[in-house]
Amino acid sequence: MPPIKRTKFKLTPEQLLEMFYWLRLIRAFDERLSVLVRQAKVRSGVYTGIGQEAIIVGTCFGLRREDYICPLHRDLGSFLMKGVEPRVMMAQMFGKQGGLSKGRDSALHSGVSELGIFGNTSMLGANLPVAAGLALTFKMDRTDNVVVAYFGEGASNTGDFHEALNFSGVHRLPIVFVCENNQYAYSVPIERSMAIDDVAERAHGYGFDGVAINGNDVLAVYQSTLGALARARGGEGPTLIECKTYRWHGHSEHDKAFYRSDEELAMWKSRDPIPTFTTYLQARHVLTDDKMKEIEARVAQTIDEAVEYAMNAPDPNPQDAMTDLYT
Amino acid sequence: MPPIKRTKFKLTPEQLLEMFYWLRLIRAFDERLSVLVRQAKVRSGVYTGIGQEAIIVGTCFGLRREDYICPLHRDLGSFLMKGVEPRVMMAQMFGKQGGLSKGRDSALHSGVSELGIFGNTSMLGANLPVAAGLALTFKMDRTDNVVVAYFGEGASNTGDFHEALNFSGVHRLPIVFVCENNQYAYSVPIERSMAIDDVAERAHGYGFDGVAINGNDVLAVYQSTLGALARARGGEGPTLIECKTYRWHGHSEHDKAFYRSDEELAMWKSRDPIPTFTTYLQARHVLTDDKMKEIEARVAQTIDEAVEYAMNAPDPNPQDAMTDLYT
Amino acid sequence: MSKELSYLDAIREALAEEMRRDAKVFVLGEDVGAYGGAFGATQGLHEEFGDARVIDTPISESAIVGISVGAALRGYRPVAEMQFADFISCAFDQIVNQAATLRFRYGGRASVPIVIRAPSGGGVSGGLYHSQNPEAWFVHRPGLKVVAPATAFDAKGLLKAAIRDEDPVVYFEHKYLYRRAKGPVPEGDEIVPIGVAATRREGDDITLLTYGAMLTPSLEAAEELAKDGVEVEVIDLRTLQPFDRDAIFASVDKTNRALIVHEDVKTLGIGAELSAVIMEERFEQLDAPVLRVTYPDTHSPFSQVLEQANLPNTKKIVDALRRLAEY
Amino acid sequence: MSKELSYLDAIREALAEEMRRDAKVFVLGEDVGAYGGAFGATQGLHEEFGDARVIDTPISESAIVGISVGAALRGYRPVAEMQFADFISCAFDQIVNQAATLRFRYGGRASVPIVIRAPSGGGVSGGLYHSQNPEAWFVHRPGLKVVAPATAFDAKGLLKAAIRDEDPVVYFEHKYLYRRAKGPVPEGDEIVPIGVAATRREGDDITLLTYGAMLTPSLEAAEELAKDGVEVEVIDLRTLQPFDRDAIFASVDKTNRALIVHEDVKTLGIGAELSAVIMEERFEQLDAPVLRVTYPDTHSPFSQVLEQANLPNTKKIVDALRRLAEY
Ligand SMILES: Cc1ncc(C[n+]2csc(CCOP(=O)(O)OP(=O)(O)O)c2C)c(N)n1
Ligand SMILES: Cc1ncc(C[n+]2csc(CCOP(=O)(O)OP(=O)(O)O)c2C)c(N)n1
Ligand SMILES: [Mg+2]
Ligand SMILES: [Mg+2]
Repeated sequence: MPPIKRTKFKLTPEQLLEMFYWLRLIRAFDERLSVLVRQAKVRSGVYTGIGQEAIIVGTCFGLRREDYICPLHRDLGSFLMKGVEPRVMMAQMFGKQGGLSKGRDSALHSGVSELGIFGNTSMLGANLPVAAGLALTFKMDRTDNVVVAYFGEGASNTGDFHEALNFSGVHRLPIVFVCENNQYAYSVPIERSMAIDDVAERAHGYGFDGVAINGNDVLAVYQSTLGALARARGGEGPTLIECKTYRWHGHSEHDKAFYRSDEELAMWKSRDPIPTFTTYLQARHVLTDDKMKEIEARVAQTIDEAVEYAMNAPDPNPQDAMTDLYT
Repeated sequence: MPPIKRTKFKLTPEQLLEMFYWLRLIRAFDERLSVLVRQAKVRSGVYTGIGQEAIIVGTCFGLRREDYICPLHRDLGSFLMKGVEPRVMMAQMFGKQGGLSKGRDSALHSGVSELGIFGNTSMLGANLPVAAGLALTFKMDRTDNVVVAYFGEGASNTGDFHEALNFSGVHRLPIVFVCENNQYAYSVPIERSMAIDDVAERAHGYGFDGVAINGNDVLAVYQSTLGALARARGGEGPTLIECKTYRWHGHSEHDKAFYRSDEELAMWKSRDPIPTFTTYLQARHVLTDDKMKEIEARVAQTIDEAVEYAMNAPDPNPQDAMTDLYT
Repeated sequence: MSKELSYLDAIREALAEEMRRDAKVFVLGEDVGAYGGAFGATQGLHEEFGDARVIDTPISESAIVGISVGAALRGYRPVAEMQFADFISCAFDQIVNQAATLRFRYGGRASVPIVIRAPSGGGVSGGLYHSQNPEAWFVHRPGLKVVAPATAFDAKGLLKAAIRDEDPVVYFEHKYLYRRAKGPVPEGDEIVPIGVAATRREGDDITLLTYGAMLTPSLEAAEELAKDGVEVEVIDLRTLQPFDRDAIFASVDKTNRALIVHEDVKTLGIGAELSAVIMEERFEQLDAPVLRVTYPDTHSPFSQVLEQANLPNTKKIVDALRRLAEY
Repeated sequence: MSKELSYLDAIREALAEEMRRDAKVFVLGEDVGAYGGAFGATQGLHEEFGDARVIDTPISESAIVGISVGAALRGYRPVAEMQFADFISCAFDQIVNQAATLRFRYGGRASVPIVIRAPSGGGVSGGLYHSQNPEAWFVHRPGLKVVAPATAFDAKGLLKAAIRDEDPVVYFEHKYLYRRAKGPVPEGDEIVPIGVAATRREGDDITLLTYGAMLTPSLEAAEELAKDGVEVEVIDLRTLQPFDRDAIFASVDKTNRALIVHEDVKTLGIGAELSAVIMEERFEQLDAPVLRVTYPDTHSPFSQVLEQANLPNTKKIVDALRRLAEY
């Protein structure tokens, strides 16, 4: 099998700009959510992925509509890239009727089967066996569709992680396992939750490749994902891609994150995926100032409209409290 | 850390003969159980370890009374080596009052804390987190005692295996994880339950060493165990020793094991740990014909007495059906 | 037209027929493949349907259920086997959180048509980890359906209904009945609807509510009372969630007396809910307290002296019925 | 002498005092270390007792409980924290099979003095995975004790009792009460015995049985009825397993009417058992059916419109009490 990290790839200027748009939109969406929490307009626990956007954009960009994603609690951006309207995601976060769950949930626990999005429970790691089941059916159907399953480094310590990756290895399922290693599980730094440097190491215990990459480099993430997708589509089974990254905000918006140093945060903020990519796009003259303005405007407008919609969306109807339990 | 497999060791003739005695006793105990099941005198599911005795003898021989073992369902022999009287184990298998569980159980689900024996539930892998907890207290107490935790290759696919080994790695706990890889989990061959050659590989995902050895060679097992024990006692944390072996009988005595070939069974029977060790002892003139007769007689007598005792032991008292639930 | 089958063969036939009828139905679990399952419930399926639809899994109960959920989301109808109902505790989170809540959290846009087969119950010298009756845990959890057939006819008809149901169904098959319960089974496509009880014996004096292996002793006890001229109406619940309120109330309205018999422990066994509901809805009609004959609040011991002392039996049921008759 | 504390501070104080009193007491769980726990229940403990006795674990609920069992077998008294009671499903097997059966299967030769703290309950916009009330599952399982304090006083006294108890105790602390429930707490060593209910309000007309966060609305409802001259006796169960039968019967003998109020769902919530037991033991004394006010049989939605529609409240309790009064 060809090495993952050196996969050949080519992106048109349009594609590069689209990637940039997604980075910006996802960042802006989370930043707005953060504000809305401080304004007590969003009342649920919000887990932003600010600082980790390159992972979502790099892994989702090469996906088909038929491919399935199994996101974790920070991956709101993957819902957007897979086709959920921003306004619907915003209504979901507000717990409004117009959200994916009709107000039953205000987080990412609700999926959209037609778009290939699985909404997990809160239980970390629990999305991974489900991902294996989805991939198993792609194999049964003899399609070359792929499942991309996300998890944090902390979730890689759950029993479900182990059982799911082992099964996926045995059946050489078409899955790309994406570890978002942001160095912490809530307050617990990785050194207190595992005795290894790279979560990627664990893949070898399941009979497939694991690679550790810079998760803040959207092109590197895209490149390795392309390689892993090709393997999966080609029937060569799963790959684990560990993306080293960092979450800028607290675990949730209510967490002050005193457990980490300003130096550490500063170091990681200097690795912000967006400026790096911007520099590249400008060097290639793909991102002109006009284009930049245009994209920023589009992003701002999209978010404003989404918030507008969500704020004015109706609350669920109390009569619905008891519906949708059984078919 | 010095390599595990080449650990220096020395055994006196007396020790070597004692090892031989244990191999024979454990084999004879299981063989008698097998007969008792066919005679419908033992009514419970019996899981013999016939063919795997070298693992138990090699791993238990170097243990202290204070060390703890967490056996699996085939490891009756480890109870004997850790100090439970054969007659008590036999009464246990008969479900008699005189057994470890007063008839509540007829298998190895009952332990003896004073002897450092943990009795697990039936749930595979569930003994491993408990082993980690025991080892944690050895560390807290600043003793240099060690926990030896056993599991089958099949059980290494459970979530509990993963969570337990990960925690043990993080805290560098004094544990030796012994995988009895007998090629099958009930009817399922290893190739259908994991995509790797060596379970030992998994240790690297937890930050400690894993080695795969010939589990039918009692001296090799003893040698590697000595090395792992030294590491654990020295505060250098866990080691996983994978012992390649084979179970001669079915999964339980009720299993005809049609799922494997006569050739395969013949190949593994030719690797019987006892003749190999006998040859060595005879070559070293440690095991004379007289000694052999003497040991065989001792073994036969011990088993006969145990069966005698168990058959005549009283059944539990129906009044006790409701006791021992709460303190 | 119908033929005689054992309860176990009825299960096997239901699986085979459903797999022939619907290519989306597949089975997975430990040793369910060529081996045909620990109890033989899947015998012949691997031969007929092959590896892709009869899947031997690693020892990973949690993953087995999670994989089933994933497959169900893509239109498949997985039938997962727990080797023993006792091990369902290892899959608990995937059942009560993943499967039971999915439709709700998706706002009704998806459902989870999975069946979890769980061989349950005692009276077979199984000891504490091979005799459990875990049904109440699942009856307590909204979003799940729970069935527990007592006859070969229902074993087949209910399994077909469960497989065709759009919601997750936990199907408890009683080990004691596998070979002991024989009887006519529906040929071909006849199903037994979920949620409908069966009156096994008519009577005007006392209503007896039971299910599973307790049906036979209940019927025997009813015959005993008939000798004293007391006619007991024996209702086999068949479905525990949702249970058949109409059938229960109709009978109690006639008899004004009710006894509940189950093998599960007393405290918060399903009898508690039945008793509470009858009290709430039919207080006026009751001429005597609703009584329960159940397993006492302890674990299932191996020793037959102890287990038989604990199990409900004809005599215990007769005594309770007499108490009600004389009340 | 006593002082005012919040429910949360009372828990923290109980932990600190017990850890000072007994060097064998230690706490483990996710983020319980320097961070002080997701809700702050372990704040200050890491500072005072250090890494060895305040252990941040990986995200491994099953291992957290298994490790606790192992430590308890060596004379330690672990207090394990589930970050939310909802995640206790991930540790289910280790609780209901490992911990709950150990004493039984050991023939009474060992017990498992562990405490599992589980922040439970709704009314805090937690949605379906941060609002659960899982107590009934554990009340149903023999070998476990279950407590659920409603006041700061009991939060402290019951936690101390649980830590000193020889058997496994699941301690449900209601999130809604953490900061809202304030009151005097016992200084120093006073404990609240497990198994003893508290009469919060005396009355001769109706018995109201409740616990946890439902105590306050129950007392408010009782005051409402007092205006109509109906005196409701409000009993706070405090311990759910074993529940205080004497207190319940004594009150019912006086009032001849009973209402059960709990936040858990109705079907097989603890109210079912209480109702059934009152029927069995006090049928003659009942002038009206025992009624239940509970959460309906569905999940807990995020939207406050929906959650508030489902939660029991003063009005719903008043209505039920009136029904009983007028019966
Ligand atoms: C089984 C389970 N245990 C605990 C939690 C509580 N919890 C939510 S997020 C989190 C930390 C997750 O860390 P990681 O997996 O690294 O993802 P990250 O939040 O860092 O992106 C914890 C402990 C949970 N949701 N599920
Ligand atoms: C959690 C769990 N699932 C299933 C079983 C049923 N079971 C008992 S032994 C066994 C096979 C175990 O294989 P392995 O771990 O390799 O040990 P071996 O029997 O080969 O020594 C199975 C599936 C169990 N005891 N526990
Ligand atoms: Mg993380
Ligand atoms: Mg094996």
